[in-house]
Amino acid sequence: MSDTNKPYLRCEGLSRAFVKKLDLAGRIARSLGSNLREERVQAVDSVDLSVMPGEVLGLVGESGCGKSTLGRMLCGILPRSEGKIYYKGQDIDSLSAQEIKNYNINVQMIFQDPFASLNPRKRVRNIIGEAPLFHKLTTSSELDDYLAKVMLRCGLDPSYTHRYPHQFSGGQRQRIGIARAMAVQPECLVCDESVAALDVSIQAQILNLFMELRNELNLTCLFISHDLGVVEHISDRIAVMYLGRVVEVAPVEDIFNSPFHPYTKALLDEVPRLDRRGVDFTPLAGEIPSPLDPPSGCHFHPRCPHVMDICKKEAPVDMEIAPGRRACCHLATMR
Amino acid sequence: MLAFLIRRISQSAVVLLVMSLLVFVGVFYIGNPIDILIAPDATPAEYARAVHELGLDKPLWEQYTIFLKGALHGDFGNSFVYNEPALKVILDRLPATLELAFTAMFIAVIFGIPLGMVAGMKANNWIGRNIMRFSILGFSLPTFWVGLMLIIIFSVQLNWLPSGGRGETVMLLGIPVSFLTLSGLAHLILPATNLALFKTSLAIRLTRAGVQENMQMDYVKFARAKGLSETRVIGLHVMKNIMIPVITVLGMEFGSLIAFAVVTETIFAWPGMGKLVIDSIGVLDRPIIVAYLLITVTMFIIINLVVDILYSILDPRVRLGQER
Amino acid sequence: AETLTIGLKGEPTSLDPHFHNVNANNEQAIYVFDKLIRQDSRQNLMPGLAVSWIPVSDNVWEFELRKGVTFHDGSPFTAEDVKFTIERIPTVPNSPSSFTGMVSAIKKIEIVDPHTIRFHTEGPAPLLPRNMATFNVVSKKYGKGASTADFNSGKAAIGTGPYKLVEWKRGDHITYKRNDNYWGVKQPWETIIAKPITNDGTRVAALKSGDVDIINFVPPADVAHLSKDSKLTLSKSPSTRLIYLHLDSDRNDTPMVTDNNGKKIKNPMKDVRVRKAISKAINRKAIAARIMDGLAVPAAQMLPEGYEGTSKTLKPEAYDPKGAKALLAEAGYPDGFKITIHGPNDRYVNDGDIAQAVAQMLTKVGIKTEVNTMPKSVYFGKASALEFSLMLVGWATDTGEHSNCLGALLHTYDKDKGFGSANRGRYSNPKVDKLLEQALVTVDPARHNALLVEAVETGMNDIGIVPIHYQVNVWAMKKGLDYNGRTDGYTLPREVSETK
Amino acid sequence: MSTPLLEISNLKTHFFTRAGVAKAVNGISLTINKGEVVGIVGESGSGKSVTGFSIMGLVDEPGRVVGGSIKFKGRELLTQSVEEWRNFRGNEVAMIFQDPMMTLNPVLRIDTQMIEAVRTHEKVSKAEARKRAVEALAMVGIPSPEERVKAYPHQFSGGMRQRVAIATGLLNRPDLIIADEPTTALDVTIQSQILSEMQTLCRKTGMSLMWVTHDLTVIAGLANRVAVMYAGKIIEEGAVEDVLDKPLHPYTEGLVGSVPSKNHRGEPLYQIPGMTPSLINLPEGCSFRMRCPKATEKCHCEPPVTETANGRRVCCFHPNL
Amino acid sequence: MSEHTTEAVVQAPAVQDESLILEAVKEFFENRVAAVGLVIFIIMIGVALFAPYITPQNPYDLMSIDIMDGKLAPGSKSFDGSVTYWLGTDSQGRDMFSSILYGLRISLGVGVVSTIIALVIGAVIGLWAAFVGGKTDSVIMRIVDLQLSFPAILVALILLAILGKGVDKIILALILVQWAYYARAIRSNVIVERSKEYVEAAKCLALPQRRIMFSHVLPNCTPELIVISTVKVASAIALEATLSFLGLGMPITEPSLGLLISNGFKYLQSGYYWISFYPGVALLILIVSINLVGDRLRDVLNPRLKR
Ligand SMILES: Nc1ncnc2c1ncn2[C@@H]1O[C@H](COP(=O)(O)OP(=O)(O)OP(=O)(O)O)[C@@H](O)[C@H]1O
Ligand SMILES: Nc1ncnc2c1ncn2[C@@H]1O[C@H](COP(=O)(O)OP(=O)(O)OP(=O)(O)O)[C@@H](O)[C@H]1O
Ligand SMILES: [Mg+2]
Ligand SMILES: [Mg+2]
Repeated sequence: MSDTNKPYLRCEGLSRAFVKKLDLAGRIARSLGSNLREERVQAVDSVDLSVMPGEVLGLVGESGCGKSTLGRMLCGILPRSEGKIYYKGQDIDSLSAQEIKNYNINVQMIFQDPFASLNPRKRVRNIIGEAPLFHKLTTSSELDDYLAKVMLRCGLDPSYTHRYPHQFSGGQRQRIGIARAMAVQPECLVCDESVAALDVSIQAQILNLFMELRNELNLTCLFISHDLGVVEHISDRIAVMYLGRVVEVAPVEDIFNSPFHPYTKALLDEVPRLDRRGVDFTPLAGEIPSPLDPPSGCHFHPRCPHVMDICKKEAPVDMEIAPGRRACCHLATMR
Repeated sequence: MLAFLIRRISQSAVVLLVMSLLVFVGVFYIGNPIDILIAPDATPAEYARAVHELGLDKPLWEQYTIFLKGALHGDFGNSFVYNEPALKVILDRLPATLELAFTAMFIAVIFGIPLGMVAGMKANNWIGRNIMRFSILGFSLPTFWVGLMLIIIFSVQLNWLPSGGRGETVMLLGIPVSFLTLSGLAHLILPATNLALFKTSLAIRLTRAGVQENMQMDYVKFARAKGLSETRVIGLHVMKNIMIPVITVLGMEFGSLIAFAVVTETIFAWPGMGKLVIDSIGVLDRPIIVAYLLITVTMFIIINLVVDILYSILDPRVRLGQER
Repeated sequence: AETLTIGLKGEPTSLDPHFHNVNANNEQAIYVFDKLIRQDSRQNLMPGLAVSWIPVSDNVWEFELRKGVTFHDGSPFTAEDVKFTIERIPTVPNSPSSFTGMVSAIKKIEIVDPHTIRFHTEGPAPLLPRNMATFNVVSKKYGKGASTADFNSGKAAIGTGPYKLVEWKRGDHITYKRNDNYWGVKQPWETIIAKPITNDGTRVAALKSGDVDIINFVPPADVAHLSKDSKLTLSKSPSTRLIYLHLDSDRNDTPMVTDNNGKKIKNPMKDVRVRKAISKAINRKAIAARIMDGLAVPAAQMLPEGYEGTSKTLKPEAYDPKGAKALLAEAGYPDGFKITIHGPNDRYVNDGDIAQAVAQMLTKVGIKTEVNTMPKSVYFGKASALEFSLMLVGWATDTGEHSNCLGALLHTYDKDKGFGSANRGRYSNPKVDKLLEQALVTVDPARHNALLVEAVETGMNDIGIVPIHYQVNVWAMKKGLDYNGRTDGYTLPREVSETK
Repeated sequence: MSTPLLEISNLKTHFFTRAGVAKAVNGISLTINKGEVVGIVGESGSGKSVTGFSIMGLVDEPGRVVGGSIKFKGRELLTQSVEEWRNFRGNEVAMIFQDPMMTLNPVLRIDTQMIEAVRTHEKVSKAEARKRAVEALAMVGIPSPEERVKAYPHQFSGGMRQRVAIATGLLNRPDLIIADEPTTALDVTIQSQILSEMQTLCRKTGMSLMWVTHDLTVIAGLANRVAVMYAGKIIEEGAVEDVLDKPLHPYTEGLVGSVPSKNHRGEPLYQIPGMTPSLINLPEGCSFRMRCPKATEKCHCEPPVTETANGRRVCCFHPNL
Repeated sequence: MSEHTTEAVVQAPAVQDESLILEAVKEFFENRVAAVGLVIFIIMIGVALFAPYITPQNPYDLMSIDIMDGKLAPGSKSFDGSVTYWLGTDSQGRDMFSSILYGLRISLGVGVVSTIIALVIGAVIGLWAAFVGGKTDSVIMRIVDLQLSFPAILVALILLAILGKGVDKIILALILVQWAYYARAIRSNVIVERSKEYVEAAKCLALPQRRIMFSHVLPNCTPELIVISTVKVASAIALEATLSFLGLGMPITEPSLGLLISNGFKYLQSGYYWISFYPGVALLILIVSINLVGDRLRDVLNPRLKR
């Protein structure tokens, strides 16, 4: 592993927009005065973020705020619109083919849906074993032993290699998905809502598995979730996203003890907890705005209790508010 | 909407152009219509004269440009055989074909949809299963074979219905229709049934699939939980959802109904344009073939347009011209 | 009686009597119009609008016209109308097949008086009366400037004929009303409805279910069971439609012939012995009985007995496979050869089946024959382009005499003189050519006939074509009706009578 | 308080599938009093929804209520005629579902769907019904309800749709609302909006609420009483404070333990080994015994229901008493 | 800590370790009607394949037929008494039973061959369109839409009018009217499958695009293709029969069932019903059996009804 104070993965100004272009007829129609326009979703909007080696970074935010998009760009399975990604300090655009491949293999993703994330027509053996064979991490003669090791590590009975995914329960399928990623011996996992679809008791099993793997193999981890309880439990640092922008990044204690950004505060207030009984729910007003048509200035201003004039006009910039803490709010500039 | 229209119209123009070019090249390649039309004992001089009169001695591209120029002014040329404007010859026959096709569609809808609903709700009992068996049969039986059987049974053996032709017509809004007279209706039943069989099966299947799918939806459960009667749940909630795919598909299938009328019209001597075009192919009457194709294509385009508009009316989630 | 509904195999393409010279059109034209000279049911000439015709000199024919004839609108028929008709024929626009050939011999028309007209021809024209029996006379008043559409709509379809056009619903029916001022015998029917029903089975079914009263071209296969039907009557008439084989007897290198191993060989059919063998190999009786269900007459020449030019000595070639093999061996083909027979499949009665049967028979004498049939739309173009070696064709002699078929089928192909227009085997025999050309300038009927007979015998003995059979036309009708049938196949309402 | 609003006893709802009989609800007893908020928790497939559907008389083919009784205000529901069921549903008890995207008919306008709900139960004019619909929408916090009532469901966001569903449920002022995981598909902020809305409504109208969820933390904040289901049975029931703080049943204990919480950040969570058994061939006796750390021979027999003070009930041989 | 994992190695549901195909086959046979359909279909294929060994006569060997045996009723003996014609003869004296088996061979052959070729072409084009995307994709899809907006029969009619008759031509025509279905089906399937998480997972594992397409995405599209193609075989056979009936399909020397029916059509009312009737029955059985199989396959292979 590289030295610890250099980020394992870092992105700078990373953006991704999904644009539905107009076809020729649409363009003609527009020039004839119809009010058609391109549909543009700025899913991720100029995000700076870094993940330290061996660290678990939690990424939270409401649905549609761009968490998955960000995660998939960092994994290299979704092209970027703009911005740079640094892998172990190196711009990935400057990497050689071999290095790119290393990067791709070393950063693995774990998916949400334990049904859709496994190819229904392949046996477990094939699902887990294909990539290590392809990347020559093992040979076909040693594959069985290799698989047994990986599967055991992920809490799977190695005798099930000939089964198909549909013959397993959801939790087991999730383990297969983890085993598939672990089989290429990655250094970093991007877990996209990996426990959201599971029952509490199964969720606990999988969370434990993550923590175990991480401790034993010193994995770096980007843990995406909308469940603050889970993120709080597993992460070292937390990044909060709102409508494509990261609004606050801080160590987990700081976030939970003294959230800075109004959105973070609101979010934390609303997390239901086992020890909060018979509460009067006092919700954050307003809907999540449509990403097709985000509010001007600070995206959060229509729902923000501390809204000021400037918030409606100017987007706040990312600022360090305390050592190791960053926030993106006009309140920070006020201080 | 505008973009949608532009898209449709430009697509259609390309289709029409390609089709007409194809037919020109095709007919040119098959042979000279004069060979078939001319009296066998005609002298070469007469032959040459006939070829010249019909403009068939010009190079292909020139014939085509002449056609294009004419077509832009709504003139598709005179039929070689009938010596009348091809468009007029076709349009004379269009009402008969449309009447046949509409009747067939009507039959398909009034039988297919209720049967499909029954089959969907009673999927596992004998009624449902027998309806499905019938629909497989209806799917499998080739139209022409059914036509023959219908004639043999209902007109030759039982002598209930006439075997062919169109029967008496009366004018309705300036269009001759036959379903308003007794003789017309009698002549219409067999061919329309014949043509409708396949579509009825299709309607049954679509409806059944729709019912089965929709009955499992939460909104049905929610409607029931509101205390609505089963009649309203099925008659309004489920029905309206099923009608979307059913109408779309059947609407699209209307085009193929017109095309398949070729077979039915041939068997039942129905004086529609399908029969006309089969005869015209036989004698390479190019203007008629081209005009037929252009008219059918135009009709398909209009049908698709109507279906799209209907679709967007029926399904509030869809905006016109969106990809589906 | 009131109404006669006729189920017809063919639909006219137009009611303009001069637009398209095909049977279906000519047939309907006779309902409305008249010809100068009529053909009786055996195609003998009979007075029509002309009561007599005589050659006043070698180059001039004089026709005396019927007096007191009026058109449907009441205007009188005169020589002017005849002149107008003959002048109109070559000018009908876009006509794919006109009657121009029928009037091309006429150089000048001279109106002697309103009911006498003279035709001046280039040379002697013995066939002129025959030709005059092919087209109908239209009214000058209405015909002038009339388009095909005007005839179809009935505007110009004003004739002297027995019926007036009421309406034509294309594809469905044509309605006629009786012309009560008709000059001929009073017509039996008040209204005529002619329905085109092209599909054979449907037409038969329409008769059985009572939709129509009479149908033409009953498919042979249905004759047996229709004749058993107590509610129906049938009538048969031999026709002038000859089904025959044309063989490539001209080219050395013919496209569809190979030896048994598939290698090209010199055209064997140039040898008259091979042609004779082919003729002997064909079991005409079996074809007539099995394929045609008895509704065909084995043929020896181009027209059956009783027509101008028919030979009395020619007899249908007897089925003789041994003789055929022997002849083949003699010609140097003891093991036969390979050939493809081409034929249409939608033109003549059972045409595809006949081609197959011929192939079967030829194969049995050693000529391994493949069959290739195609729609007429493709077939005739290819046949005329000489793409075939052995082909099945039919010929109906509308004029009812031999010079027509001799000139088209057996005379050496001559583009300029217009001979051999349908000689797709390019048969050529100078003797036949000479005899025919002589006959065509011989006005004396006996001499004319003798020359034709000799030409026919020469050509047939040389196997210029291989005749197979004449089709027999069949009509079926409701009991209580009677129709005699015609060799030209027309269904004329004026000849349909009620028996009771 | 004399007759409870709803009284379920020994209810059994089974599904007769091709693979066998799935005992989705296998003898549960539960009472809900007026004004009470009862939470039902349990893992996926434990029979929570089927319980709700059984109360509504909406169990799908091939399922059937095969035993027990459901009394509503003392009246037996299971012997009702079809007509009576119809009058009951939506009128006395309303139900809302998990997926707000699917509960509203996508091709009908909101007003159609709300007006029909009013008019099946009450003979009122359309205008009157519409007025009620608008009021209901206002009550659940939908801005400018007069206009929004004319919209189609797809013009609403998920949270809004769930509010519409709740408003529809409220239209006939039912005594009980059965909410089947209505916030599971929603975001935290939206979830707490809905929860707050429901809470106020219950307090205002005094109606009872049966809240089905697998999320203990939601129950913790919302409910008075909680019933924990496992494999078609209620294995523990009691006041929320009691059950969550001092679970009696080993399963409840495991469940509570597996929820990540502030105090144990980064530590391994308690985990219940194994997974929920198939309902088709449930083991003899206690269905939790295969996963239970305390299981003994005894557990092969049907465990007894132990009733303790303050109305707690537990169904176990080895409760943590 | 590791005790958790070892503990977590729990039993998966007890299921037999059989392949997906075997399972599908088993499920297929649970429906008796479909099973009968399949058996009949297989018999028909067998009979068609081995027609020359089964039939008493080669109906296309002109030496072995005789016009004197023409139109004999079922059960008659030939004129020389050597053969019994159980299903009668046609006008050429061909044994109808033999003709039907040979006709079956041609009908099936035409249906199957054209479907397979169309499937391959359509699959390649559809895959390519989905793969490349962008302009190519939209051009291809426009062509496909265009093709599909015309009813098959119309396209085939025009094509055959232009091309003429012949087995090769009708196959060509059938391919031309069918390929677009497959192209569209494959493309939409691929696009759906491609966006599934397992494909992203494969991407994430740095497996090459080609491999993902062919070994992950494509196999998941096959069930649908199998279903479509069975149904399409039936409709191709029916279409061919219809075209032959209209006089545009097969040449007279290679009659398919459709042409046999058409040839016998003119005899249908004449009492020689067998010339048309039996081929009709054979065609019916063939198409119905294929459709029964297709219908069942749809149920068995449909992923939506699974899980
Ligand atoms: N392929 C795509 N095409 C168009 N828009 C997309 C695409 N993928 C994502 N988006 C849009 O980008 C935005 C962010 O999506 P993303 O999936 O990253 O959100 P998320 O935070 O992961 O949400 P969730 O919690 O629901 O998973 C959404 O508005 C979504 O509609
Ligand atoms: N329509 C049905 N057909 C067959 N079995 C069914 C059906 N509906 C439910 N079941 C069975 O009943 C059991 C309980 O289902 P139920 O929907 O009540 O679970 P749940 O507790 O609501 O789970 P979730 O949290 O996933 O909603 C399921 O395990 C299933 O096997
Ligand atoms: Mg996501
Ligand atoms: Mg549920």
